[in-house]
Amino acid sequence: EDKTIHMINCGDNTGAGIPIQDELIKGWEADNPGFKVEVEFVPWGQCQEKSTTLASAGNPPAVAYMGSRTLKQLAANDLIIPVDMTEEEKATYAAPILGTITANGKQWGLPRAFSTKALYWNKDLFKEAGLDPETPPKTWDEMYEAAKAIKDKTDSDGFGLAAASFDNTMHQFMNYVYTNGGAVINDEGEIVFNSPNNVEALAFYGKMAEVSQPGPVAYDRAKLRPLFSEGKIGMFISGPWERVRVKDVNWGVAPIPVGPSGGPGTLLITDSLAVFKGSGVEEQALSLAKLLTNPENQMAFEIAEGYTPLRDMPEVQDILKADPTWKAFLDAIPTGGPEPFVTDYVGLQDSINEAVQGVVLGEVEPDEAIEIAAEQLEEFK
Amino acid sequence: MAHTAKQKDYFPFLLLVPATLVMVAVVAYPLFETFRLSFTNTSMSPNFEYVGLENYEKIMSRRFPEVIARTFYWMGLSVGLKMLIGMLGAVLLNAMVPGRTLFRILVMPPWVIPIAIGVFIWGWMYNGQFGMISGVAQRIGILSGPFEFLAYKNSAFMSTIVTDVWIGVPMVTIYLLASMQSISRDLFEAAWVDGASRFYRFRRITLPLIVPSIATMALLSAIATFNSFDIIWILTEGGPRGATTTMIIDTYKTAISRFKYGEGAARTVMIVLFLGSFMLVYFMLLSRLARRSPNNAA
Amino acid sequence: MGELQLRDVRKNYGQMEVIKGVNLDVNHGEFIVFVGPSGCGKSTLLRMIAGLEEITGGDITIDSKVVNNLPPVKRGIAMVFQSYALYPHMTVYENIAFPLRVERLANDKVEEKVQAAAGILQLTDRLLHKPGELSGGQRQRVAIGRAIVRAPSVFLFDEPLSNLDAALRAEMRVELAKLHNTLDATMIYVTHDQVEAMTMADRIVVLDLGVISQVGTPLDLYHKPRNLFVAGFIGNPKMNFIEVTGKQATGDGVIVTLPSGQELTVKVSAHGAVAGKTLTLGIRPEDLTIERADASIEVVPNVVEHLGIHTVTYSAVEGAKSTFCSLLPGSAAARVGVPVAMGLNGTDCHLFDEAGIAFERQLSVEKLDPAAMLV
Amino acid sequence: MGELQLRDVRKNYGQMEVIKGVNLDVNHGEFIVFVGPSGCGKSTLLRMIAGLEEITGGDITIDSKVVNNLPPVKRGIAMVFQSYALYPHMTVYENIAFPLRVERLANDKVEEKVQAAAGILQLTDRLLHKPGELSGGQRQRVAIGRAIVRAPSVFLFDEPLSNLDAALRAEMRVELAKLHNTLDATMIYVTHDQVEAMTMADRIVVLDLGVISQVGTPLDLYHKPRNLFVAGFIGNPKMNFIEVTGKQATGDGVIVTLPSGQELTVKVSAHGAVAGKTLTLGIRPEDLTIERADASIEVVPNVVEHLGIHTVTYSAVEGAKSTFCSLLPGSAAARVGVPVAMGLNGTDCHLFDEAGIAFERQLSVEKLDPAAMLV
Amino acid sequence: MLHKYRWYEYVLIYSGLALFLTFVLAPFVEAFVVSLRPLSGLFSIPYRFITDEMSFDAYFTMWENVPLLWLYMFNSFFIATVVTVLGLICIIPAAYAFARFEFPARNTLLGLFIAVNMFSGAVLIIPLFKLMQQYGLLNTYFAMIAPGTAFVIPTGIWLLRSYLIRIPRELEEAAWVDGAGKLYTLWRVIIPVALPGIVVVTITAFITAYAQQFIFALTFNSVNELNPLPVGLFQFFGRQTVVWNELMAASLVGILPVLFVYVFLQRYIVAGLTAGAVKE
Ligand SMILES: Nc1ncnc2c1ncn2[C@@H]1O[C@H](COP(=O)(O)OP(=O)(O)OP(=O)(O)O)[C@@H](O)[C@H]1O
Ligand SMILES: Nc1ncnc2c1ncn2[C@@H]1O[C@H](COP(=O)(O)OP(=O)(O)OP(=O)(O)O)[C@@H](O)[C@H]1O
Ligand SMILES: [Mg+2]
Ligand SMILES: [Mg+2]
Repeated sequence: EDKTIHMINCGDNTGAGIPIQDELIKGWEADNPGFKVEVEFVPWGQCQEKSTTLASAGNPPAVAYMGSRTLKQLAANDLIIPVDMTEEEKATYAAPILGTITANGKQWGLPRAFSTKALYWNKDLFKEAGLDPETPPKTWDEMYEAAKAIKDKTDSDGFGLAAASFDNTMHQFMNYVYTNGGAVINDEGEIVFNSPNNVEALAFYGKMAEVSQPGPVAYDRAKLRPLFSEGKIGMFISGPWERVRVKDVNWGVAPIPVGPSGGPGTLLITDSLAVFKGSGVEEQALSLAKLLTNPENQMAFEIAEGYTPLRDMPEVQDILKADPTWKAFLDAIPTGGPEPFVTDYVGLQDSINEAVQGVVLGEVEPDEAIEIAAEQLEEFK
Repeated sequence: MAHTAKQKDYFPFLLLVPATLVMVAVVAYPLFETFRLSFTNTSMSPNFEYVGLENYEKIMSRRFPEVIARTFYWMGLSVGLKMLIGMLGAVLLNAMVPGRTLFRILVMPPWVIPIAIGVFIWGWMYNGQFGMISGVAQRIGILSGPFEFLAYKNSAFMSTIVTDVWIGVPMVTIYLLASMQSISRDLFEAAWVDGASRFYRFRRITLPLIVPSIATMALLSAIATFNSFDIIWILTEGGPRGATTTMIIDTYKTAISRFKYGEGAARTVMIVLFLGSFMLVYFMLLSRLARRSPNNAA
Repeated sequence: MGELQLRDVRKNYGQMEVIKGVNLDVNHGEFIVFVGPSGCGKSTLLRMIAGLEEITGGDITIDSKVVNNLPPVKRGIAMVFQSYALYPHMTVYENIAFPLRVERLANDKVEEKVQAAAGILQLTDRLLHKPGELSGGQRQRVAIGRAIVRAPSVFLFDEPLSNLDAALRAEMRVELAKLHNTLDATMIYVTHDQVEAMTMADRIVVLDLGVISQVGTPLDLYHKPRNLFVAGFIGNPKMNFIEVTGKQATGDGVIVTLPSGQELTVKVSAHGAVAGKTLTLGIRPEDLTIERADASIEVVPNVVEHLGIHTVTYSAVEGAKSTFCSLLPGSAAARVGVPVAMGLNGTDCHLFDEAGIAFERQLSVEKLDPAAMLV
Repeated sequence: MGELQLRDVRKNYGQMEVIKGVNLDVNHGEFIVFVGPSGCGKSTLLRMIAGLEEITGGDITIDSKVVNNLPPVKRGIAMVFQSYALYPHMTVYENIAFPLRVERLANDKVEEKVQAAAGILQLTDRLLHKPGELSGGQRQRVAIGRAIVRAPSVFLFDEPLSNLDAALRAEMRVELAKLHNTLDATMIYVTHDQVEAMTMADRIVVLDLGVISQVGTPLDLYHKPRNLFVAGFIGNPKMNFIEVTGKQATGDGVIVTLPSGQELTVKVSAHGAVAGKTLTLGIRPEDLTIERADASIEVVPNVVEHLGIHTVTYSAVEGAKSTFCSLLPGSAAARVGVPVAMGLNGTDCHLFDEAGIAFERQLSVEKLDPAAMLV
Repeated sequence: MLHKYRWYEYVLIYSGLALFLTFVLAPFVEAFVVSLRPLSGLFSIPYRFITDEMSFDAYFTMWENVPLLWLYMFNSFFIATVVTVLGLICIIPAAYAFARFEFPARNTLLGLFIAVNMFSGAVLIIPLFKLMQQYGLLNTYFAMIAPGTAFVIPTGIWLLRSYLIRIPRELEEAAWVDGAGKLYTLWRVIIPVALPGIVVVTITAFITAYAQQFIFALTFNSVNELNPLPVGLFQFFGRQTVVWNELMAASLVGILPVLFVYVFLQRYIVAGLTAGAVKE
């Protein structure tokens, strides 16, 4: 009887990268007789919770696709094993990317997917509002002015702002934190959220609400795209995937505008394959995960899926040549900051979302909101 | 009952065996486990320690009282609306007008549709830009621009309630309708002979006679509403800023989203206590009511 | 006040005609009873008068006003339902007060009228109870109370006693009769119990399949039923029917041949040829006698009931349409299986033609109005 | 076969004693009727015999076997319930066959027995119908059929006719009596209708508040009620009771003074001093006459019922304990408000002492067993 | 006559009904309209009922996009059916016991059963999960069926009990006198007589089981082939873009069978609830 390696994949099996992955798995099985890989696809909404629940009930999957932000929490609870990268392997990743999987000096996952953010703008609306359609805003103030112009002069709103109670709100806000020289947690693991930079960022976030679509609190990323596609908002910040989905609009994409107290930045998110402890096939799972994510295989997978390339390899130039809109995203990689690495990610997210919503709804002052959130975050570091 | 043979006394218990087995396995035992968990710091990892009342202290120090108050407010409003709309619906469906059979069938879909699916649809409808409600309201001039129902504390609070009401109303309607139909027609004829108007008949006969049914239904839907999870979770995840965080949502967030099983269990225990005392109070009120008016409805 | 006319009143339920043209005049203060077998349309007719059912054809006139299209409350009627239709959640007081509340009468007036009605019905000490706490007879009185307070000109009752047990029924019958005397109102009363009809009615209306079979005073119907249906329906135990052959109509009566071959002169006036015709002879069980009489029928009882007050026998008899019943006064000497000769007199007999129509009986006036003797 | 003894049988519900020590011997083939007012314990006693209620004290013996702790099926009894308790989802055939199915009797045996029972009860052409499609009387017969197939030695009936209307009730009464003759089984029958009791019983057991008030043949109870309770309960209309004063006991009877001052010799044997005592005179409405008699009471009827067969008057009379009722044969000359002198004869009257116990009446034997005259 | 309405009463009733039914049915209309639009036309602004290019395409493409849709529907039906059957096996005897027998702690027990209604699946999911796992029941139909059953039992008992109370006791006594055992009586007499009540309980249990199988399936099952409809439909969300039109189409198709069941049996529901309603 073959031993089963239970692998949880988020999403569905229709992606163009899946056949590639299947091939690799088949190959791996051939090399490792006595083991059989069983891939389960779980919809995004429950995917990570499911793996975690299985693990905490003592029945972990062998390897699962997890947001890298959860790795520290999983590690702290002794649910996953470190992936023990060699220096050589580490060197293939850009530093910010490596940062997303490193805690207590160890790496806890193998990056599988990755994104940076950039600003999309609607050239037609810019024109209609009397702005130069080819010049995207470079700073927050410019962005605000452009949005205001669109809001005032066209039927549309200037900006797409997300503030719903979903993870995307915090993600959006982190872009402002990172372009204003802020941080949530420092390298020593201390909460440094309560800083003037962050207060400034949050205040600006709230200010953007004035020129954004009505009711930002009802919006997450997924709902903004239709608005942008319909020409109802002039700009929004999102990842590279929008490039292929935004339709019927004359758009451009540029780096995220920079805040008054900082420089270029972006939130850098990775998802990783994590190897769970206690499945009985940890070793094989790790070997499989490494196989899937080695530079060559990973690149093939990314090209098929249309993901942002993790590693700077020759193919990247081809990609960029074929589609220059990648530029803003790829350029942002070195400036990227990770998702805050904490032991209670959802707690963190709730606290920050609440601060953002409070300011967007005009219920609390930014400094107060930041202070409260910072206090709550102490519990999660 | 008076079946003489004494040795048969165990029989009723025998009858209860299957149901009890299921309940013990699926409810009682897990509930007991929950109780045990509530004194531990169980989290993601399978290892845990007993921490005494720490979890309960944590609950109290947080915003829990606010959540409790909100829960009951949410529940009260939702149940109230369900009863009101259900009653209205029942009255209308009780009218002997052509097409009533069809109408009676048409009330049911929200009940038979899987809750999650219904909520997805509502989520779509609440969208300010392309949802039906804001769209129609703009069309007929109630709203001047798109309105995001889930974006503001009050409107999100009300929106979750409306969806909950939508899901709960068919059952209430049909139940009250059934209860109205069980009132003897004679009573209405007698009142009519005495010159009572339709409204008067409703107020003086129908209403008092279905009070017991209303009470029963109110309790049932209060419990269902209290436990209403999917609706809020799918629509708002308890936001904005906690405006729709009820005890269940709070518990789920703690236990399932944040993997703090111990704390979540403590919250569950609190829920059980609250619901338990709520039901107790309710039943006491009800039996007092019943004692005041022995109702020997035909 | 309290006059009622039905003119060719009809009622269809869909295709089915359940009331087939009824004509009736009711005078003020009369106590009219509708009787008939189940399903004959009694309730329907009453409900049409009340205004609870629509009229398919004809006219209903109350106090010279056609009320066909008036709602019940405008007809000046009050109705007591078979189920009483008391409001279970209201006290007796509120039940009785209900029609007054509907009218928005001032509280003190209500109090006054309710107390008056409760007084008449001896419910004064029950006013604060709920109907569920009352006995059947008390409930019935509450229902009547609710009718009384409106001071209607016509009371309608639909089998108001059928839910009561025999003893209480007898008692309530008497009370209703008294009430009728007290109130001086017209009453229309539906029942399928012919004893109730006989004891309470000024006039009985016998309904059969939606048509009036006969209208008359109780003794009219008892002594001069117009047809076999009425003859069989009125009277308990039922009249015995025997097939006989007509022989000859004389001035004295009609001579018939009994199955046994005996001849009997029945004191009726024939309304057609009788000779050789198959007629039906009717004789009430209580008119049979064990003394010598004009003719006799030999019976062998298969059941004998000694009730003390009288003795009832049941036998199978040649030519009889069903079990042949006799009712003898006191404790008569009858035993199962022992033959008895039952005597019958020509004056007591009824005779019906082949269509079931009665020949007119020759009767003394006292039989029909015994009280006349007292004058 | 079919003998039954009750020995000091008792039943408590919690604190409440509802059967207070009943002793009764029933012989094979007897038709025993339990009567009594509502709540007196008739059903309870019957259900104790059936084995549906536990016995608190005493012994029940059926065919010389103490059955106190046997389940119903082992007692050799069968029961017919007031509501018939037919299984609505089964055909008549299956309803009747039910006890046999329980016994797992072979199909052909079942067929045979069911057909036999159906034959007796004339249900053969109804076997494939459901109870819902039957008339009241037919349902009743099905219920009996279900009892018959088990060939019990004792049949128990709990008010089996109370759901039927008057006409059907009379008919079924006769049929039950015939059945009793056919089956040769012991029957115990509960009713609160004294007419049923009188007509069907070999012996009647009158129950009052959980004790036996009197046991005897119907005419025994009618003519010689042992106490006021039985006197009032047996007979319809009820016996009239009038307060009289005892004057003197003679060999001929007891002389009493009526409220009007008239004296009357009641033909009873006194069992104690009577002079000056307040006694109760009982006279049945049917024993009153408008002819000359030993004494008379003047009444002013306030209700007169002409039933054809007889005339009933109700009046308020001095000294009478409730409405004074008279029943005159045929169409008597009585009218509301017109005084009549009602004659009463000493031989017809009953007399009760202060405790309500009857003085023994002096009666001819024919009164108690009219059939004896035939021998 | 009692129910003869004047014209303005008709207007009032029908407009009330229109309003009421609008509230009840609007989401379905919306879902239908959405299902007819091409994905690109979904987010049309301003809001319009009728848009260009409406078609039933989504009803065909959804089978390709979620190829197991049939299976999900079957699973939903299957799970709901088994839940109902198991539920009835528990409900009928228990309701009978509560309706007919006196035994110690009867009311307390009944109260406890009813009280179970209070605990939604959400609060018990962790310990349940551990339990299932312990007995190797995860990823089986049973894992979804067992909790489903538990949550239809209380309401079922409550409904059926009030129906059984109204069945005349003499029916059982007659069977008892004829020598029938209690189980025989239950099986041959009570159940057939209570059939209308049982039908109601069956329908309500089925619908409940059908409508509320989301959370258990989500947590206790990870075998796609066993998933019930709501979880299956969730896969429309799993995509990069939510395929709203197909989701709505699939939702509508998915509820059709239950709706049919309901339409044909609704008069039993109303009648059955009446039986249970008054005496409570
Ligand atoms: N709403 C109705 N629709 C159709 N037919 C009806 C309706 N109401 C009564 N009927 C029919 O009309 C006929 C007369 O019914 P009605 O109730 O008047 O009889 P009834 O004489 O009062 O009988 P009972 O003594 O049983 O009360 C019956 O055949 C009955 O079936
Ligand atoms: N299960 C019980 N618990 C307590 N008391 C009871 C019970 N059953 C009967 N009783 C009481 O026992 C007494 C006798 O009841 P039973 O039913 O035998 O009367 P009954 O003579 O048959 O009356 P009816 O003619 O009304 O049927 C009544 O007072 C009744 O209230
Ligand atoms: Mg009628
Ligand atoms: Mg009884």
